[in-house]
Amino acid sequence: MITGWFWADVIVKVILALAAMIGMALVAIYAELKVMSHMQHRIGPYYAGGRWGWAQPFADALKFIQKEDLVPEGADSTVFRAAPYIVVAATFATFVVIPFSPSLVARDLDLGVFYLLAVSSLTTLGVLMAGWSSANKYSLMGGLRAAGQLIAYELPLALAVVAVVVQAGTMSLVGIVEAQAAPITIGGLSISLPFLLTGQIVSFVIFMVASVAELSRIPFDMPIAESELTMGYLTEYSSLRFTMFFLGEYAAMISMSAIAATLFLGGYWIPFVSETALLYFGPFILIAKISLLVFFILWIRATWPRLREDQLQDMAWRWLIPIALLNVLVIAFFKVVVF
Amino acid sequence: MPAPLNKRSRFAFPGLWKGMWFTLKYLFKPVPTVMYPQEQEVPVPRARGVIALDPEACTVCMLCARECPDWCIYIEGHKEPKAPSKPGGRARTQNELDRFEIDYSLCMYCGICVEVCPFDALYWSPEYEYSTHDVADLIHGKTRLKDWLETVPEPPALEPQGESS
Amino acid sequence: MNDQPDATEPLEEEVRDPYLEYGTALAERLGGRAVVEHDTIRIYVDRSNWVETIRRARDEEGLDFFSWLTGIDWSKDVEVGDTVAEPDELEERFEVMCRLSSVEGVAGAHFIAALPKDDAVIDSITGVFGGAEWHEREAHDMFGIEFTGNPNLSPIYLPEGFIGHPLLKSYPLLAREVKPWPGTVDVEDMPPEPEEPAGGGEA
Amino acid sequence: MNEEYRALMHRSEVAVSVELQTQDMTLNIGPQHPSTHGVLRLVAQVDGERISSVEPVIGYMHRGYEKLAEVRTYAQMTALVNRIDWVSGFASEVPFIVAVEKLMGIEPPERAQWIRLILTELFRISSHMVFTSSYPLELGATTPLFHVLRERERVLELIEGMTGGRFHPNFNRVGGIKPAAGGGKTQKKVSMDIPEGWLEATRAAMERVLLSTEQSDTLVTGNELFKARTVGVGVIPGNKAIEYGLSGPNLRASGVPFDLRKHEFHLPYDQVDFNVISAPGGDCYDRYWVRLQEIRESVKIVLQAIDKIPEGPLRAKAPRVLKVPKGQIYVRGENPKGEFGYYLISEGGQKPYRLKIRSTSFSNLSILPWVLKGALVPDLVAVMGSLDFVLGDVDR
Repeated sequence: MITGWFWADVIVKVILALAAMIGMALVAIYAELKVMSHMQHRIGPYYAGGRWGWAQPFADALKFIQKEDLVPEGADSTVFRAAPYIVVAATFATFVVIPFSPSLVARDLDLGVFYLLAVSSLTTLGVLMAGWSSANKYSLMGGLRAAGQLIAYELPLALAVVAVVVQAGTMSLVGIVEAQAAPITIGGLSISLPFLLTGQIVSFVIFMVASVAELSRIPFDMPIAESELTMGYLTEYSSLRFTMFFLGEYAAMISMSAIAATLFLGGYWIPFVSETALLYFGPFILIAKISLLVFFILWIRATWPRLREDQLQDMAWRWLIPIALLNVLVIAFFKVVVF
Repeated sequence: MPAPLNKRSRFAFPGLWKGMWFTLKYLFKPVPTVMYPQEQEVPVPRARGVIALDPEACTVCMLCARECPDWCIYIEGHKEPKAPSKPGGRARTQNELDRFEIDYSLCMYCGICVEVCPFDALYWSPEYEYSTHDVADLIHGKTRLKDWLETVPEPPALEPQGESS
Repeated sequence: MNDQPDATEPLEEEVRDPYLEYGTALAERLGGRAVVEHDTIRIYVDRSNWVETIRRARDEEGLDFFSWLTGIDWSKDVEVGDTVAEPDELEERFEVMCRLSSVEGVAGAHFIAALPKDDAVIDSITGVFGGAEWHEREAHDMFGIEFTGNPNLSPIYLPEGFIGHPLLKSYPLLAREVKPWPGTVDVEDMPPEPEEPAGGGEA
Repeated sequence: MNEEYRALMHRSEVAVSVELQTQDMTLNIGPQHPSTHGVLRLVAQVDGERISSVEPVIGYMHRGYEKLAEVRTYAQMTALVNRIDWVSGFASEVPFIVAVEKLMGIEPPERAQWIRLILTELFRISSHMVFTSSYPLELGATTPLFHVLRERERVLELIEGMTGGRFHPNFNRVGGIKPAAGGGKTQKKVSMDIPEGWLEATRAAMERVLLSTEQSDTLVTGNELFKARTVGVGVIPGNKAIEYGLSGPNLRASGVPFDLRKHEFHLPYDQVDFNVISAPGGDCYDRYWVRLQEIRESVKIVLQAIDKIPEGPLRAKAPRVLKVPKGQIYVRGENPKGEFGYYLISEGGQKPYRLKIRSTSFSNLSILPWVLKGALVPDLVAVMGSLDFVLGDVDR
């Protein structure tokens, strides 16, 4: 069934998704600069682009790109060069299944959630590759920390998603959104609510904690940990490759927030808006929800210090995983027995 | 005594949320930043910004150059005959200042030269905008040092109970 | 410790110097010679007793706070620095000086061992105070004094391959040699001394 | 079977029989590293994240103060000594000046002593605020830095308004504080007395400083993550601290309430009321907490001193050219970082014969190899930051 139209379709979708990803990442970078600086009682970017320094992320990217692209002498050149592509590609791939409106989704896979979990973990592979191939001890330690974090947090993340899947009864992301839009009847009152309000609050908290850990942002930014490992796995990167990591990091933040918004906040759907309106306003609704979650992540970064790697492991294995397991049990119990 | 632990709170981790509330409040507060090139803070009158020279007052006594810990003041002068103060009096000589240079790349702004000058030829000015791209331009000569003289402020008024009262 | 000097107590009418009393008593107990001036107690000990004195000062006298250790170069051969007032009275020697004090009051003393210049070796006190290691390394750097028993007597301040011991009086200070003093130009005499502040004049 | 091989076999057997052992990795931290506060290098042997030994390499900033002192007059040295520990310059000026004064038998007038006291405390506040702002940064919290430094700026403005310098006041003179510039006949008498409005401004600034300590409490002290990173980390027991010559807040955080301000009275500390802050734990949290409380105590001292400052002259009579009689003296003072002292040997000239500088951070840092044995790499940063050293003070 592969025709010319198929490829045209793919190319258009790829370009659109890429543009959306890069655009949103740039906005996230700008938001971080501004939000953090105002929380720190300073102005932040001011001059670039004229008003409010809106062009600062572009200026930063341009500056990074014109630096010399260095590969350390002892580095495994191939792996070193490939690592940022893997990070960006993996992040990009998550955008494929995120529904922006009932119809605006690159590919509505039946196993969308499964695909998301699998693909988003690939980022850490890129990070590990970067850390190992840099021939730098800081990078190596950063890479290893990232790997340790992945192993510790993939499990609670998956378990939190499992709870949602159990409640929704589908693994398709569009299906999950529709399940949230479907009205539920409580005591003769028929309302539709996002999963966050219908029993998934624990899953949501676990998901957010785990995704912040997977994004290696404060308080779980040990793989980068500037004051300990200078820049962790990013230490040896420069120029375009650094920019890719940088963009990838923020794009991952967007995609994680998009997943969380879809799974717990109802995605492109909000109550009291008709199906047809959602076709047009769906993307904006989703972006608003993403912004909310991204803001929360930035806010945390502007406030909290960093944990230690062993404390993070401790938290994951001793608290989050048991709680997540229990949560799945409870949800399944309600799903099977009560409703 | 160690700091008291947080009192019991309705939330878990009250310290974390308190911090979040703090940063959220500051997100909406006006920012006190002084936007430097457009706005400038006025330095205090006593600020040690740059040293100004009054060449008329200088008698080439070399005291400042000798006392400078960094040896960053270079002075050259010559003696010049001067008319006697009253007719028939003794012919006198006067020291003329040829060269007075302060190397600000060496200067550590201790102010000893200003302090030891017995003829009030040196002053502190709070001006600070004289950075350059070339280290050689940091050697300020006689004319440049004289230009700073205009920027020397009046000394601040003093608290009443002190020495001056 | 009742025999600590009490600085808060106002001195009585007859001049009673608590530091002098404390210092002489301390020197007597530890077997040294005390010199006290300006509230600074110096106790000269023989270098064979060095470690023992320090240990006893810590254990018996309560001087358990290791403040610092350094060397002094007493030298007639002065390349750098001010000339000595009476150079003939000076005896060529190194001194190793260690300050111990107490964390309960003002008690404190400087223990000094003299070393001949051609045999600048002394036992290390790292066994008594672990913190002395760095200070001994510094003194080794700066004066070339050997501390037998210091576990790691490598240069601490100086770069690898540095020749010489900078704090020796015979070590010239290059920064002051390569550049002529800008104050040497021949000019008029100093102006007459103003009335205030009174005191000595320019030499 | 040769000896080498046998030894190798034996080693491997031991390794297997005990536990799976890995080879230690040498990790060079510094000289240029975000958390070394300057040019300090730590050669760490690490087994994964666990540090088996640390060897600090210092001396990158060695400026040879003790040598410089031998070629400089006492007046010139005053300009230099405040650069040893540059965040608390005034506090390191005072003991030097007092040493010279005592050797020359000069007693500074009271008003000068009180001004010295106020400025010392302002510098203590400033120095501790540098710590309370930058220490959370080591642990990844960026925001406290800005909020604390914003208020510290007010303290620096006060210092500048009084002395003319923000960091290097060079405000002490033998016999008192800085006189009028010059001494010429023509000169309008400009005194360096307290400028008008300065005392009121100080009161206002102290309010802000207190507010800032409360903000620190909100953002840092009570933060559970901060506690998780610092409580029980880098414990230095009191006897070890004494053995290594730790002083100041580091010593007091180890449960030894020793403060030179309560013992050495070359400044009128006996006439003000303040508490010696100490904490029993000896861990990073206590070291942080002690400094934060000391800011509050210093504010108390400054406010009292402003009320008590007497009238009178600023300078005792002192010769213009300082010739210090022969003698030896040790004067120490409570620098914000601990015991800061000068052993001054004069052989009767215009320059010191020998000036031994007891710099605080040098001793404070020397405990690092001991305390970091067996710590984790993130703890290294936490412990190093909590010792609050300045590299200029370490290397002199």
